[in-house]
This record gives sequence, structure tokens and C-alpha cells, in this order.
Amino acid sequence: MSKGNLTRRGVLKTGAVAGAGLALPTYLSAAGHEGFTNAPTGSTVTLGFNVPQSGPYADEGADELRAYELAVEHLNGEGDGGMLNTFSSKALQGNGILGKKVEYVTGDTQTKSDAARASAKSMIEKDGAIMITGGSSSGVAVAVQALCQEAGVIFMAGLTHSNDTTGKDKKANGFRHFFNSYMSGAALAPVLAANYGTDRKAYHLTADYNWGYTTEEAVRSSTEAMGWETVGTVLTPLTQTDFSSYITPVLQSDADVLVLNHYGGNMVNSLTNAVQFGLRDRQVNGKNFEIVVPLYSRLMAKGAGANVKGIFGSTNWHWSLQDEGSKAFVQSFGTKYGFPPSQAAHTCYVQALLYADAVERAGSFAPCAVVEALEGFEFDGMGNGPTLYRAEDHQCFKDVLVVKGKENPSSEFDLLEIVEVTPVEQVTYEPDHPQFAGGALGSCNNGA
Amino acid sequence: MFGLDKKDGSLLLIVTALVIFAPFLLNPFPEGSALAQFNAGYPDLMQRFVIFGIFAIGFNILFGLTGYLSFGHAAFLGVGSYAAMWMFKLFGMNVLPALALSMIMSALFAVVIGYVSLRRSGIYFSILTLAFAMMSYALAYSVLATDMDGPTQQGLLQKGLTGGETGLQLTLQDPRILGAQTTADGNIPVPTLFGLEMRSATELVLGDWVFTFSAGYYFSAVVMLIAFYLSIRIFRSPFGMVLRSIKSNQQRLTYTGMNPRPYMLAAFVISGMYAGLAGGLMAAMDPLAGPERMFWTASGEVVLMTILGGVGTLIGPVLGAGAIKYMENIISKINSDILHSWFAFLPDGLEDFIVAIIYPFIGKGWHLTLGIIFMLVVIFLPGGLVQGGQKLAALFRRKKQEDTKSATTEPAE
Amino acid sequence: MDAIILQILNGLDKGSAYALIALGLTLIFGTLGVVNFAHGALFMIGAFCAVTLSRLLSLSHEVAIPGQVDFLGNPATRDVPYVYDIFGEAAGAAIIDWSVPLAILLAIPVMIAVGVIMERGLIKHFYKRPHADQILVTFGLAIVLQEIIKYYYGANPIPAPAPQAFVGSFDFGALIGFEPGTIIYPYWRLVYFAFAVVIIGAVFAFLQFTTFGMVVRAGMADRETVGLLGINIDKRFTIMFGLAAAVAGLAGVMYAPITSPNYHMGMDFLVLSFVVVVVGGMGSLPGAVLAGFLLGILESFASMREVLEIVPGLNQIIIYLVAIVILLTRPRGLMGRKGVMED
Amino acid sequence: MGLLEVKDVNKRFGGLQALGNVNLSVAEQTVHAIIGPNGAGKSTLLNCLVGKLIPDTGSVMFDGQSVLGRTPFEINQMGISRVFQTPEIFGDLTVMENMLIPCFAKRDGSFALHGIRSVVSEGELRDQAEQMLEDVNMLDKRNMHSASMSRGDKRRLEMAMCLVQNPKLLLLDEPTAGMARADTNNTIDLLKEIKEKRNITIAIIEHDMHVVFSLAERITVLAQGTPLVEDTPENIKGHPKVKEAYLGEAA
Repeated sequence: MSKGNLTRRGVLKTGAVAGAGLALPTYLSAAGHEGFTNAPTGSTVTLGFNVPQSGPYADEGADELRAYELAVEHLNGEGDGGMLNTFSSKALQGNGILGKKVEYVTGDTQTKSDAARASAKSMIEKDGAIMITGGSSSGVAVAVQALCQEAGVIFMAGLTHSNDTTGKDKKANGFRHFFNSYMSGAALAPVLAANYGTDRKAYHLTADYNWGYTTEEAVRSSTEAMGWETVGTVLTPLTQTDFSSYITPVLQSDADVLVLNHYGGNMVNSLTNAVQFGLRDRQVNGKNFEIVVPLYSRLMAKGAGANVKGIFGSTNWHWSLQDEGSKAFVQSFGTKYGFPPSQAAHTCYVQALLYADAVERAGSFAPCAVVEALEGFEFDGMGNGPTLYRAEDHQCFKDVLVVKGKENPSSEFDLLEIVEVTPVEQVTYEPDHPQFAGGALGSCNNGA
Repeated sequence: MFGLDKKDGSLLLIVTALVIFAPFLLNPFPEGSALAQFNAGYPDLMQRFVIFGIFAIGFNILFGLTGYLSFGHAAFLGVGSYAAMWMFKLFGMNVLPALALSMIMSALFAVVIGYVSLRRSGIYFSILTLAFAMMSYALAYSVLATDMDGPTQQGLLQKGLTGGETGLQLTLQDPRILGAQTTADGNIPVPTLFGLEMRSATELVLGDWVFTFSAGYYFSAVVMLIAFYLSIRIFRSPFGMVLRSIKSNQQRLTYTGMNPRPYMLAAFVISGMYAGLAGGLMAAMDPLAGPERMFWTASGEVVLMTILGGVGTLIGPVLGAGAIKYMENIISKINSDILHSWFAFLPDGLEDFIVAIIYPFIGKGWHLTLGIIFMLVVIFLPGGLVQGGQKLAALFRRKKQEDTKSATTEPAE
Repeated sequence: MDAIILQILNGLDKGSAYALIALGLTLIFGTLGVVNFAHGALFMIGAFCAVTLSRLLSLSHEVAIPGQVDFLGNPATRDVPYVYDIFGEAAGAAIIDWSVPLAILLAIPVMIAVGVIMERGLIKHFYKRPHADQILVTFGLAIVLQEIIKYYYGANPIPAPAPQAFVGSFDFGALIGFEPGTIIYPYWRLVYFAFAVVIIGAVFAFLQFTTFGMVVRAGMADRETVGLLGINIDKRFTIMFGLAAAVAGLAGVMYAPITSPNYHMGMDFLVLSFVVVVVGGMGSLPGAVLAGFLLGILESFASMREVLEIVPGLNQIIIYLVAIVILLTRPRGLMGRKGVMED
Repeated sequence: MGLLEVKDVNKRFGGLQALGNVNLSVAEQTVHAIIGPNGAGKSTLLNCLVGKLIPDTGSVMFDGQSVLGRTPFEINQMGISRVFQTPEIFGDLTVMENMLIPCFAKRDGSFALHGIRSVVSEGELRDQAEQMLEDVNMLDKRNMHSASMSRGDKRRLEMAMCLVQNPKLLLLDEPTAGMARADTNNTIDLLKEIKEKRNITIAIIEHDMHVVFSLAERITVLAQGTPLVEDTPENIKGHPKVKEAYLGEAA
């Protein structure tokens, strides 16, 4: 094996004052002569994959990294091409990006804003990465997105579900393919109403951080619009592992639905605890008590074991989808790694391809050119049906999957079944929707 | 020199030289070579080296001299960062006022936390400081991050005082008194020193080598040198000697007519201000203040840096900080791909075998390597890296100098 | 009223875990004078004993399912555990179902071995070293242990459900004169509480009523004197370390069904259990147990909506707030002895 | 009016009457020994004098001021220095550094923030410390790590640390406990020398009669928390009550 990894330095910015004091002016590189940060000069281009490799989301990060490696293979014309064959845009030739071979560097976000920015900075400053992508939480996505805006590189968000990523904290250099809290609420509410009726009393347990707040708000407002009543909301610390003291008050209330605005380990534990306390066997107000998990992650759901059975939630993508794009992706991912990809892997793979395609169409790596190419871009064949990258907030609009924990899983990957594919019209909102108000895209930044 | 004796003076000179030439020293490998992966001479990491150096130097003033083990020092780092960010948001983008407020705010916090915690000693003191830091973390992460303007408003406190898990960031709407809200091209302004942008950098290309000189790094480096110099002065002062006597025998000190409590509090506040300064610098180099900076692991990190480098020694904490940050930023970035490229010259089977052996220790396994290094250092070098350096030096010199060694590198307690 | 009783039950349950971990920490600290930052990792390894046993029991061979294909279009297979082949399907399923309680049998020897190896191989060289060195070396060990677990089991939580017989809830209220259905509590959590009480009682009885325990208690009070009497205290302390590891491990095994084990659960508990130990008073076994239950109950009350409406965010800080108040009013925690770990 | 006046001091620990109506007067420039069998309350009394314990009732006046309710460092600042039974020194510091701490305390009071000034520049205090070290014949050990010295040297260092402060009253708590005969004699000589040179007041708690009768000018005998007699050494030697309560028991 001889995969090369040439690191190539990038230049953040040339400061006149700092430069003035230095000797040997002839050796000073005329930084930024291409007019943007880390303009690739050789025969290769470097992408930065910034995923959690340690901490609670390390497995999700590992899956993202697998997807990126697959994407790089496909971009460089190796392997079976995956979604390149089904992607509606045919700009990509399988010869790298703009003829340059795709190289990559990796970093560990540790799912901490600080560490994620440090590793993104090192990829930009040391390795000359032209684009940063990845991540498995909204806090990190927002922090890294702001960094990329400042440094003048493109950020293609990984798994981030908070409204804020393309709401209050949106940035011109940042793009999100993943869906968001609002879309989860909008897609779930009709399904919940159809299955559980419109006369329901909901009790929310919400993780006490930004993503939790936006998800609670989204689910509340869309279920209340259907006629549900919210009888209680309690914030739970992120570090909580035993949720019993939050579950027992639910038993005492007259709620007949429990909404768990939790993700990852929190979701696994709160759901396990809720089932343990017999919530699912309860009868309240003459109805069966129900539990809802607005955002499902199949990888994490595995940790909750049998407890997910029959529980509704939403997801960005699932490997059992039968469209051509999904089938092609599952085929090439499964062949390479031996198991089906997660939704995190899917969104990351798609983001890498979308970026490459935008560069190809723009004919330039310059961030502002890429932004222009992605804004308002409509595409298909990437697993979620026809999709729009909206210019106003850099959010993808596509169908949303409402899923349910499967009663009889046939394998350890077969945990969710798709209940409904909510059409994109139903989850689209105005750019100035109150849940997304505040903040501004600003203008794109080419950096140097 | 500067009121230091010859030994301290030459230490300061050496550190100054190392810091000035760090962009060269940390980039020993030419670009494109397999070993370039180990280069650490890029601005962000160099800044982190000196900033965490400041943090550890300050921590050592408390822990190294008095022996009081604070397990909540990261709280002051976080407070410093938030203070600097608010200064950027409300006042102006110049780093000096921001750093001043960082130090003032962290000093205030340190006075309160120190006054309460210093009523206890030993592990009870450690747990009190830990409790305060964890409360600060929880408040910054959640409670102070809730929208204080009301849901429809979009004011300054839209994400609370601290910005929650993401951290406090600059926005395009910050009402800065001095300076513009946005730059000419519609972006958020960056921290400067009287117009010199902290992120600006210039490059020197010498053959295959590329060296980066970053304004932010040199600014932080100057601050670090001042901090280091002051810490030498404190170590060699009557105040420093009293602090050491507290660690040695607090009872004797009280019966000698001194009140240990204000000495402890002064040391606590000084070291809290060092932490606040480091936090402010972090925000100045990278304008974001995240709550994880206050989590107990961050407090634990500075303890580990200090012990790893050598408790109570002047330079040890800086070395420890450098070692841990190097692991975190360099080792964690080596992936299997890079490994394969290193050993590509070997026959395929052997290559895969060697990669398989090394792989668990690098990249996502960097924590494992860190843990092993902690254990090895503490088992074989009780005096930390400084002792390792001394052993090496002694090996080269082949001379015994027991007396001076024992006088300068007493390990903790 | 019933809400409060439920929160007390929650608190006792949470407190059981805290108390068990803190008990082991205090045993190690009290006997060996070692601050063991790897104690959380021992708890985690215990929980993974449950995961490991359930995986061992579920070791399977593949049997093709005629007429079905998997996600890649290859012929689908079904996993049949070997225990089905050995004991028959019904008995085999029952064995797998009971894997968590069965894991106790695995955990006891494993944990004692881990503890003894740790003590003989590493900790014993640190008795005379400063506490800071002990912290650094055990923290390094904790990282190494959890990274090893992460390497083999991944970072995600792994479910380890309780046996079917313990699924569901017990109508606790009916027993004490409340309306049926008002105070119901999951069987497994009651089992956990009872288990913790038994373990704590056994440890105390062991220390109180056996000669071995008497020597250890004397050693905790004054190590040198006991050593002078010609009693090989070191060997006993090694056994004590194994015992403390076993207590932490058993706490972990039984906790697995309550929250799915993951590799960093030890670190999550570590700081909290140190707070518990210190609040209880360094070196005091009853103090550790008392503080464990006290903090568990207070934490439960602080997470009630009625409380949070008055003091938002109290649930985030309650443990630390209580710790500060207790340490300021009682200088050496609830039951601490003078001069222990004060310098 | 003595330098130190103890009046009607009582101290109870639970059910135990540790001190009962203790009256004691230490005259200026005398060596006053307090003797008594084990458990007589000598250490309790000493702790009441230096602020470690507070008597339940009674008064302790030093140089016309009450010491009650003051902390040990305040009492030291008033002019009482204490030597402990087992030498209490700063083991991590060198001998010279050990000497400088009391010099700082004497000059700067209980707290001063001299964080920038160098210890090396403290010429005057260093001279004082060196002079004192010379007086106790330890100048050659000035750069030694104090923890590594012999017990006798530690004792001498501790006394030097107390004396460099020029205290009005030096409290000695069994200064020769556990010492070999030769060392004990050395200590006696040292104390005699100090007494002659400096003319200071010394209160000494001692078990060893040889030391007591070599040094003391006045002796108070404590038994079961109350003073039995107070007199000159000659009279004490023959006192029947003392023989009965103390010397008899010791034999």
C-alpha cells in the first residue's frame, strides 16, 4: 500500500506589521496570491475531516470517517463510484476535484467546542485544508462553522440538528445537509396525531443545552398546533445518567405522552429508565401512555436495546431506503466495511460529494465561488429525494423520515422501520421563521 | 539581569531564545516529508503551548509553592475567557483592555472562591475548589445560557451570558463602543493589538522548509515571558519563601508570627489571575469562550501538566503543558492512512503488521498513549520531565552534583 | 406525599451506587492511604463484566434462513447461540436472559484479580509517594483501562437488560397503605437497593467480626504499630484492595441494566464519588455510606419540577452546593477523623 | 508584676479537669521551670499561653496585655516564641531560609506582600540571621537542607529561629526530651549562654530534673492540673509535698 499524504502549508493571512520586521523579504512567500485561504497549488487538494474520535460520540465519528474515506475513494475514481452514479449533477468525473487528487487529514473534535476548533485550526494552518467537514453535535458545528467563516474556508456540517446551526448562528461559509429540530417537529406531529389522536397531554424532558431547547420548542409548537397540550417540561443536565428522579414525576402527572428531547447517551438512558418504570404499560386518561424520541440515531438506539420497539421518532436517512442513491451508497459502504452506514455517515458522505461537485461546477476552490454554486442548488439522487440547498440560510430542504423502533429486528442493524416519508413541502419554513430568527449569514469570506 | 541571579537569568534567557525561535525549532522537518506530521510550528498550537504554559506557571505558584492542590483552577480560565469576550463584544477589539478585564474578573472570582475554600486544607480544599468550578461549569453550560431577552427579542443576551454549550461568540450585531460592528467586507472583526491583527502571520520559505511567524503567537509569547519572569521573582522573593514554608510546616509558621491565610489567599488570587490571563489570551487568539474550559477535566489537565513537568520547578509546568498539548494536537491527527504511508517501504504483510501494532496508540487512541506516558513518567521520573532532563544532563556530564539537585527539584510534599 | 416517597426511593437507589463506589474508595484510602483515581474504572470494568458475559453466552453460529436476503442481497443468516445447542432453546434463552445476575459470578474473581494485580504491580510502589503522584499514576491507569475497553467494545452504550422476571414494577404504595398504583417502583431498582444494602452490610460485618477485619481496622488506625506486632499487614492490605475492587465491580455489574454501560461511565462517576467520600469524611466508612445516600436523595429532590420552578438549574449544581455547605459547617465532612488528608 | 501572669485558669476537656485554678507568675529575666508528672497539665497550660487552647475561665496577661482570644501568630508578634518538644522546623527549606522566615515575621508583621523583591537583596536580615547562626555554631551548615540534619542540630536551629526574633519570653517544651546525655549537656550550656548573653525570660517545661536544676531560678510544680508549690530550686528539692506527689512517683 502506498497512499501518500502530502501535507501542504496554508497561509492564514499576511500581516504587514508582522512582515515588516523580518529579514529576507525575497523568501517571504507572497501569501494569498490566489486570493483565498489555502488555495491548492500542487496536484492535490486537502480536505479536513473533523470528527469526534474520543468521547461519547466516538463511534458515530468513526462511522463518519468511514463515509469520508469512501467519498474520497469515489471522488478519486476508485471503488464503484457509489452515489456519483446516481447524483443528478454530473460535473464530477472521478478524477479528483478540478483534476486534483483528493487528499485528506483527520482530527478529533472530542465533542468539545474548544478541541474541535483547535483541531480545525491545525488542519487549516498546518495541513492547508481547503474545506472542513464533520462533527456530531450542534455546539461543535456552530463553533467550527464560525471559525471557518473567520478563516475563509468552507464548512460542510456533519450531524447537527439544532435549529441554530442554520438559524441564529448561520454563517455564509457554512452549509448543512442534515435536517433540523423544526423539521423533526413538523414531520412528527401529523404522524403522532394520526396514531395517538389529537387530544393528548405531553410531558417533555429536555437536555439542558441549545439543541435540547430548539428541539423542545419545535416539537411543542408543532404538536400544540395539532391540539396537544403540554403539561410539563423539565430540563435535565447533560451529565445525567440516571433519569429516575425525572421519570417518577411523570407518573404523578396526568400526562399521557412523554417526549424525550435527548440524544446519544442521554436518550439511551432516559428511554431505558422510562420503560423500566413501566411507562409503556400505563393507562392514563383512558389511553395508552406513549413515548416519543424526536431525533433517532440508530447507532445510539442500539444501546437502548429492546426498549426502542414501537417508539416514534425522526431521522435524516435510513439504510433501508429503496431509492437508487441510497441503494448505491449502502452497497458500496456495506461492501467495504461489512455493515450498513448510519445517518451520520450518509450526511457526511453526501456533504463531501456536494462540496466537490460545487467546486467542479464553479470551476474554482475559492470559497465565495463555492458558496455561489451551492446556494439555491437543486439536486437529486442522494438518498433523500429532490433537495434544495436554500440560499437564504444554507439549509438543505428535503423529505424527512418518520421512523418507529422495529418490533422484530432481523439483525443488529435493523432497529428502525420507516413509517412515513414526510414530503419536503410539509417541513419547509420561511427563512425568518421565529425559531430561526436572529443572526445573519454575513458575506462569504475568501480569507487571505 | 533584571534582579535575577545568574542561574535564573540564564534560564530566562534560554526560555526567551526558545520562545523566539519556536517557529524554527518546532518545524524541524521539511514540508512533504513523512515526518512533517510531527511538526508543531503552526500558529494555533504554538499559541496553545504558551497560553497553557501561562496557566501552568500560575497553577504552580499555588500548588508548587504551597502544596495546596486546587482542583478547580479551570474556573478562572473560563471566567477570563468570558470576560475577554464580553470586552470584545461591548468595548472594542483591542486585546489589552480585554486581558485587563480577564485578570480583574478572575481575581474577583479567586478572592471569593479562595476565601471560602482556604478555610479548609488538604483534600477538603481540593474538593471545595472542585465544587466551585463544577458549579461555574454547570451555570455556564445551562443556566446562564438561557435566553434572557425573551423569545421574540434578538438582543445581546439572546444566548444568555455564556452562550451555553457552543460558547460565547462574536456576532455581526455586537454593539461595540470602539470600532465597527462589521468589517468592510461584511465580516466580524478580529482581535487586534492597536491594529495588528492577532491572526495575521507571515511565512518564510527556505528550501523545503516553511516557517510561520504569527503575530498572535509572538504577542502571547511576550505575555508568557513576562508571566514567567514574574513567577521567577515570586519564587525567589520573601513571599515565595513564606509560601514554601506553608507547605513545609504550617504550624511552625503560625508560631513564628505569620498568618498563613492571607499568604495563601494572595497566592490563590495570583495564580487565579494567571489562569484568567491565559483564558483571556485564548479568547484573544480565537474569539470563542466555551464552557468545557471550566469542566473538571480541564482543571485536572493543568494538575497533570504541572506534575508531568515537575512540581515546584520553574520550567517544569511549561514543559508539561507543551507535552500534553503536543499529544492532543499532533498524535491525535495521525490516522491509519498516514501510518501506512510511513511504512509503505516495507513488504505488505510486514507493513500491515506494524501498522496494526502502532495503530491503537495513535489517532483516536491518543488518550491511551497519554495515559501510558502519565504512568511511565510518574513511575520512573518522580520529579517529572525536569528530573528526566537533569538525569540526561548528568549522564552527559558524568559529574555528580547531588546538592544542587536536591535543593532545586524537590517533588511535591 | 407519594411524590416525595418516590423521590426518596430514587435517591436511595442513586445513593446505593454512590455509596458502593465511595465505600471501596474509602477502604482503599483508609487502609492503604492511596488516592485511587482508577476506582471509577473498576466500576466500569464491573459493568463490562455483565456485557462480556452476555456476549459470551450469546456466542453464536450462523444458520442460513432459506429464501431471505440481507441488506447487501446476500443470503440472510440467523445467529443461533451455542448455549441453545447445549441446553436446548428454552433453557439457553433463560441463561442468556439471566446473564446480568450470572455475571456476578464472573465479576468476583475477575475484579479481585484486577485489584490484586493493580495493587501488587503498581499501587504498592506508591504508598510512600506524595498524593499528587498517586493521583497522576492512577489517573493514567484509569485512562488506559477505559481506552482498552473502548478499543474492544466501542464508545456507544451497550444494553445489558435485567432478566425478564425483574421487568416491570412493584406496587410499593399498596404495601404501606397508599392507593394501588400511586407508588410503583421497578423491581430491578429495588433489587439494586437491596443488593447494595447486603454488600455494605457484608463489608461492615467482615471488618467488625473477623480477625482479618480487626487487623485491617487496626491497620487503618495505626499502620506502624500493627506492623510491629509481626502481623503481615501488607498481604492483608493487598486482599483489601481486591475486596474494594470487587465491591466496585459488583456495583457496576448490577448497575448495568439501569444505565447501559459505556467506556466512560467510570469517569462520570469518579468525581461524584470523590465528592461523596469527602463529604462523608476521609477515611470513614459509615460516613461514605451516609453521604452516598444523602447526596442521592438530595439530588432527587432537586430534580423535581416544583423545586426547579423556584430555583432554576438547581439540579445542575445541587451536589456541589451541598458539598460546599457541609464542608464549611463540618470541617472534616460528616464523620471524618482529624488529621486525615488535611496536609 | 511578672512578665507573664496566669490567674485562676481553668480548662476542662469533657469530664476531665485538665487545669484547675492555675496561678503562675513568671518574673522578667528569670528562667522559670514548670515541672510535674505525666498528665499534670503542663502541655495544656503551655497551649493556653500560646493561643492554641483557650481557657474556660481565668486570665493570661503578657507584658500587661491579655493573650486570651489571640491567635498563635498574634501572640508571637507580642513577643512569645515557642520551641516544641519535637523540633518544628521548615524541613523543605535550607538552614538559612529557616532563619529568614522569623526575620521576615519580626520585620513585616504577620503579613506582607513582598512578591517581587529578591531574598538575596535582604542584606540586613541576612546579616542578623548569620549572626544568630554563628551564635549557635551553625554557620557552616547555612546551606544545608534542614530536614537532613541531626535531631540535635534541628533543635538548635529551632532555638535560633526563636531567638533571632528577640522574644521577650522564650517558651521551651521539654527541649531535651529523647536526647542523649551529651546532647542534653550541650543544650544546657547553650541555654545558659543564651540567658547570659541576651538576658531574656525563659519558661521551660521539663521532665529531666538534671536540666531543671541546672537552669531554673524558679520552679512551679504542677500536679493534676493545679500548682502544688512555687519556689526556688533549693527549696523545691527538699519540699515534702513535691517529693510525695512527684519525685516519689518518679522513683
